[in-house]
Amino acid sequence: MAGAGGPARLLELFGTMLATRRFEEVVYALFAEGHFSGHYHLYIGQEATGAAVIGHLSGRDTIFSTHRNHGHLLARGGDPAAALAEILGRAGGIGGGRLGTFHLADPAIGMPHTSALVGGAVPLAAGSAFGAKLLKTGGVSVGFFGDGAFEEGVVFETLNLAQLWRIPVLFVCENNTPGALTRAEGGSNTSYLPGGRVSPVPEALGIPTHVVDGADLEAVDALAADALARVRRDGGPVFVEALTIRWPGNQSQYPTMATGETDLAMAWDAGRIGNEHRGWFAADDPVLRAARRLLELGAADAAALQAMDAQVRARMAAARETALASPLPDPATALDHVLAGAAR
Amino acid sequence: MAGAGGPARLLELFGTMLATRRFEEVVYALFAEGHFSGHYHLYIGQEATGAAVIGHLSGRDTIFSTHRNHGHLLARGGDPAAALAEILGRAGGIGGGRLGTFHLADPAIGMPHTSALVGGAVPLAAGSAFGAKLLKTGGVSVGFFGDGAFEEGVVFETLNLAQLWRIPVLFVCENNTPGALTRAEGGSNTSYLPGGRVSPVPEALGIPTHVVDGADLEAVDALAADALARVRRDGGPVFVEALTIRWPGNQSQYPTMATGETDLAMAWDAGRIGNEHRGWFAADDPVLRAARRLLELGAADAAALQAMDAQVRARMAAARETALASPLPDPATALDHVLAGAAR
Amino acid sequence: MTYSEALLGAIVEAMDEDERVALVWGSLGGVSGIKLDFGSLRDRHADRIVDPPISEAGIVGIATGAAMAGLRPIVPIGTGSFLFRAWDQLIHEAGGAHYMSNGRVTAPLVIHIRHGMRGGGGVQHSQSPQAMLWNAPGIEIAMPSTPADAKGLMRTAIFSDNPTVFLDHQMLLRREGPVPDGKHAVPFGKAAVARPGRDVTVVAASLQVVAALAAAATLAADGIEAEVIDLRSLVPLDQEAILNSVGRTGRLVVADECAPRCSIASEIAATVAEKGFDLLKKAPVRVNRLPSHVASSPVLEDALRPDAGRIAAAVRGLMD
Amino acid sequence: MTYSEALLGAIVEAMDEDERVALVWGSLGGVSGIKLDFGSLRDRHADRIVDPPISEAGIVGIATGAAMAGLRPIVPIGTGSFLFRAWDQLIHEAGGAHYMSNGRVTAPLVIHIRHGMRGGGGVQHSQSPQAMLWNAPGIEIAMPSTPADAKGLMRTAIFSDNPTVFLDHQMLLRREGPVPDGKHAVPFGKAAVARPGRDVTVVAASLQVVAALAAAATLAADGIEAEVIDLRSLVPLDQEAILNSVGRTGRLVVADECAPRCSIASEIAATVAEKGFDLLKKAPVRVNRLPSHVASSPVLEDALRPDAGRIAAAVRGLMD
Ligand SMILES: Cc1ncc(C[n+]2csc(CCOP(=O)(O)OP(=O)(O)O)c2C)c(N)n1
Ligand SMILES: Cc1ncc(C[n+]2csc(CCOP(=O)(O)OP(=O)(O)O)c2C)c(N)n1
Ligand SMILES: [Mg+2]
Ligand SMILES: [Mg+2]
Repeated sequence: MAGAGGPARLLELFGTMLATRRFEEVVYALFAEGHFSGHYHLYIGQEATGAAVIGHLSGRDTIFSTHRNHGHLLARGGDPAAALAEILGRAGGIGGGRLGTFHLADPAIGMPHTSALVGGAVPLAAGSAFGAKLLKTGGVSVGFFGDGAFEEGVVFETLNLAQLWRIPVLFVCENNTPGALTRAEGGSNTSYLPGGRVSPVPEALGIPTHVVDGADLEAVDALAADALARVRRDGGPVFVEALTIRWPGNQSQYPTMATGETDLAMAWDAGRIGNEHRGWFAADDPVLRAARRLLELGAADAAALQAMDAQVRARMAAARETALASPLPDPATALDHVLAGAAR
Repeated sequence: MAGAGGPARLLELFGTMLATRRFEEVVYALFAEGHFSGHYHLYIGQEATGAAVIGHLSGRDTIFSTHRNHGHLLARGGDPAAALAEILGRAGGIGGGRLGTFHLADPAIGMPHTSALVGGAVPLAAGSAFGAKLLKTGGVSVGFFGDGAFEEGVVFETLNLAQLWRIPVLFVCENNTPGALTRAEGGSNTSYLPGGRVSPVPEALGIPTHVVDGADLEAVDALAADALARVRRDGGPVFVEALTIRWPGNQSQYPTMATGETDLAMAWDAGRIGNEHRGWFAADDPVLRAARRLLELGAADAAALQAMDAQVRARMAAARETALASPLPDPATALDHVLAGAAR
Repeated sequence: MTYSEALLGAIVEAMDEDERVALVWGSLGGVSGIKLDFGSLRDRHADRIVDPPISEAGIVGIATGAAMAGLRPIVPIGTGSFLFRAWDQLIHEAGGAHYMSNGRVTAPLVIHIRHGMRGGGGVQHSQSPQAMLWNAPGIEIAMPSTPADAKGLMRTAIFSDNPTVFLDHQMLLRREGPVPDGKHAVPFGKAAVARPGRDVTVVAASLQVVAALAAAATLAADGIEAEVIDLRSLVPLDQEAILNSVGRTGRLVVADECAPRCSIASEIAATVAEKGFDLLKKAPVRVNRLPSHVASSPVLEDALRPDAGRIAAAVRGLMD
Repeated sequence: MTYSEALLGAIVEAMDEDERVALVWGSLGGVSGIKLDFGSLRDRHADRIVDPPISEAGIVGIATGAAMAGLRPIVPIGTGSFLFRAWDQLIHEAGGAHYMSNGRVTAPLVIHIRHGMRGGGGVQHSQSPQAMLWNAPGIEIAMPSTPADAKGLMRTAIFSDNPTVFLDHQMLLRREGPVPDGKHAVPFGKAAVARPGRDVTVVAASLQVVAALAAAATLAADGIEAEVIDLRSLVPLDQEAILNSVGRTGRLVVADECAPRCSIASEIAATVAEKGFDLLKKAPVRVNRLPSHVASSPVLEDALRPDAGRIAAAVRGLMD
């Protein structure tokens, strides 16, 4: 579990990233085809962060995520079919249709509950680690949250508390840079903070804080190894700010498939990259970046990556079919589990 | 209004401080004699901060205070008799008995509303300044709050917002050092923050931030002049952390008159200081410190200070009598002013 | 005109008319693809429009302080669930200011939220906080059901001297209806008879008025004439309109999207039971969201929803 | 034994007995000079006791996360008013966790608050948030009135798998009464007949039980026998006990310190009107705090308070 891995490990993490990418593409298609409605969010552009950080966790550890949770669930080992069924509101969903896309979580994989309220993950992650500390399980927790969460006071309170109570938690702020609109209108803290970064705040509280290129799989992998080792060793909080360039599909309220279905061959064949979103394909997309790095390291050749992708796609297509075949929940169960136990 | 004043100005501010001290002693006596019950807080030990900062405000400006508000009200020109009557729950109180000690305020003197919820003053002060900015009144606001308020997320949110929206507000954190108990138990952020100070946080947000000895009248006066000038000029927030040594009477939940009624002569006659609370009398008490400085500057001699004190005491004794003579509120008015205007 | 356009109209008009009206831009338009075009409003009043970060507590606290200073800020919080983040500031500061000051301070802010079950909102994006709010003194609560009322009540909210929480149901935003031109104000505390009827009184607000009207149409086919009372505002409440109607019909159903306990329906039923006991021929009936959080799946959401079918069934249960 | 001591007893016992029980130290003892001596508890269980900063939202969020991990944290928030700072965390995260997970996650934390009019608490230190809380699904609510119940209900709260808000009225903390030795548990959802009577049912909880008993004693002198029902918990509610009693008396008064609208009294009155309409000989009567914030002056506070006098007057109004 410890230390940054070699090429084989990167290849494994790349598999997780690719699974997330293909999963999100399926989610988009299901929405576009009208299989579910309502607001939703995709993790495209941040796959390296989730995969690399979560890759260092053990079964005793827990993670807490946000409205943008699909990638975290998959990296933690969540079942794509049950996740898609959940997004579709089916009985076979992880939460039997109670969670939806906003709240994907699965206690069986150390992801007990997902808050879709901005910043909600932060005290919950600290709390889970605090519980583990007092119960002496040896587990730690990771809280993922966006840069926007930094604007919510409860996040600041929790950073302060984690330091005060020495809570073994890793805070991972996924700073995906506010959309052009928000930034132009000044409606975001990162539009005035030096360098658009939130890290000066945990630093001011004396929390060990690191900034990393969140789209660089190797870099996140190495940093997460160190950071988690430190959390486990020191029994206190560590803060990581992972910077990514916002996926062009994430510029308005609903995701758009601005960059199309990912063409993995763009990783080795720059000729396939057109002028539209050139920067994204050439430099920002974490999946393409990781693929290029794997080729560079000789961990795989293009054919091997294509084969891997074909496998992942097949898995997601199967998950999609399983999810669509899952029955609707029984309306008579709508009142189950409001309260636990005999008290109901 | 601008600039740090000379000896005459210090003498005037000292008058405000002395009035506050004698007022608080009356409050303590009224409580001890059973004239009111319930929890209450005294401003003893912080008089220099309130007097000096508020001394730089004009009629267009507003202040917002906390559970420890008596000194702010008096420095802003509040009527001691109406304030005491309010603490006693009388009809002649500033709020007709609706406020009590927790919420002393008077819109007529630019102190519209006092929140007794920790940190409550901070967004309200920013809001008032924000209103003044949009309404173009030229006014600014000062928000006073304790070091404990720093633990409340809404305070952090407001610092961030004040910077983002460029709000002309002066934040004054009165860090009166947590009581020995709290500190020993680790139950306060300032027990782990470097130097026991909160200022690294506004600094991290890029807010101009200053730390000052809050019991040093001259120092606060000079800093407040600069800070407020900057708020007015730049139209953005400035943060001041005013450090005081906690008054020995403020160590437990209810104030105790640990240091007795203030003997002003201790300022010039060190022989009157006994062993108990020697540090307080010799070095920490802002009233005695200011008196010594005035003597040093030749702004007044001991006799003049004694005469001033006698006048202040007489004024507070009269205020006490007026307050005690004020009738109780009419129970039939208990439902007045729940809603404003015709809507009721 | 749509409900959203009418609402927006009132805001644009008030900002053009009165320099004290300010707007926290944000999410007034709502999700679900509705985009309100504020047109040139932003250009005309750039100095009175700000963009919010995600800081509900700080923003409501700031708006309260600003309102005390004479501003009339309109603060869209977006999804009503998010208002819980600012609960303390709203109830203790905005709601308490006038009373505490013995009538000398006012806090005329408007908090705008989109409440209710929206289809897939789940536990954390479907709140109907109006019942909790009604338990807090000092806050006006407006809940329109038509485009015309959205416009008229928003005008009243903006110029009211009290803090007002203005609730739009997410599913009303596209509703079409006639809207009076110009400065149209609908006073608070005046219920509307959305449909007259002699047999049973159905009290509702916001989207439940639509559900009640649908139920009434069905019932009419069976010869049952339901009178639908649209409260329009909870604070102040038009108690007389309710009691008058029940005085004529002798039967009461209250339709309400809040969870049942301590709900709007509980309050109306209790008020009528207490003040109009002798008017009632039958027990009052509450039709609420079932006693649960809101599940994300549409199937479960529908099972929990108080709808025309449940309202009609409740009415039928009273007729014999 | 005092109420405070009994409450403390349950906590000490649970911590000694079960390693999952943890305590956020803080303000459990309360103001007004009451000091609870936790004795050697802190020495015995130093690793399960933490001291809180002033961060209600963060603490409730953390306690919720910890409870999901298997801890049973007891979180004293102090004055109930402060709970509004943590409203979102309590309702959306703690209250929603079990439902959202389809029954696979529990959040067994206990939030302890001191509610109510305490003498000089004013607008911001006198809240009775139980009515608002009752509108939120997924949260148990306990409100003892006696030392024995304080002990027994606290034990149930600690070992319940649900989030529980445990409300002590500030003015009950010194109340004396007999308390069973040892592991005394009082189940939730079982009301107590605090005083039997045949003429009228007075439903109350927490301090209002004391007021109702005082009223009943006065009324008895005039030959009116009031039955006082002590709810003990709101969630779950012992609806049967209320309906049984009203079935015998035919008259209902509900005493409640919440502001009237959407209050506990509204809920009980509505429930009885709906489910027990034919049992009622007279209109149900609510005795609430008057519809206002709480003023600081004791004279105004008394004017707002629902007390024995107002309860007795309400009962007399029903007897003819
Ligand atoms: C308390 C709360 N306020 C507002 C929202 C609405 N909301 C959902 S996502 C979002 C933006 C979050 O930005 P960030 O945390 O940076 O995450 P990103 O979407 O950029 O990944 C907002 C405002 C919410 N879910 N919760
Ligand atoms: C939201 C809230 N939580 C808790 C309290 C209880 N309380 C009153 S004063 C106080 C300590 C405040 O410390 P600080 O801000 O440093 O002010 P000081 O009393 O030291 O001047 C606390 C916890 C409160 N009034 N409001
Ligand atoms: Mg972001
Ligand atoms: Mg302090």
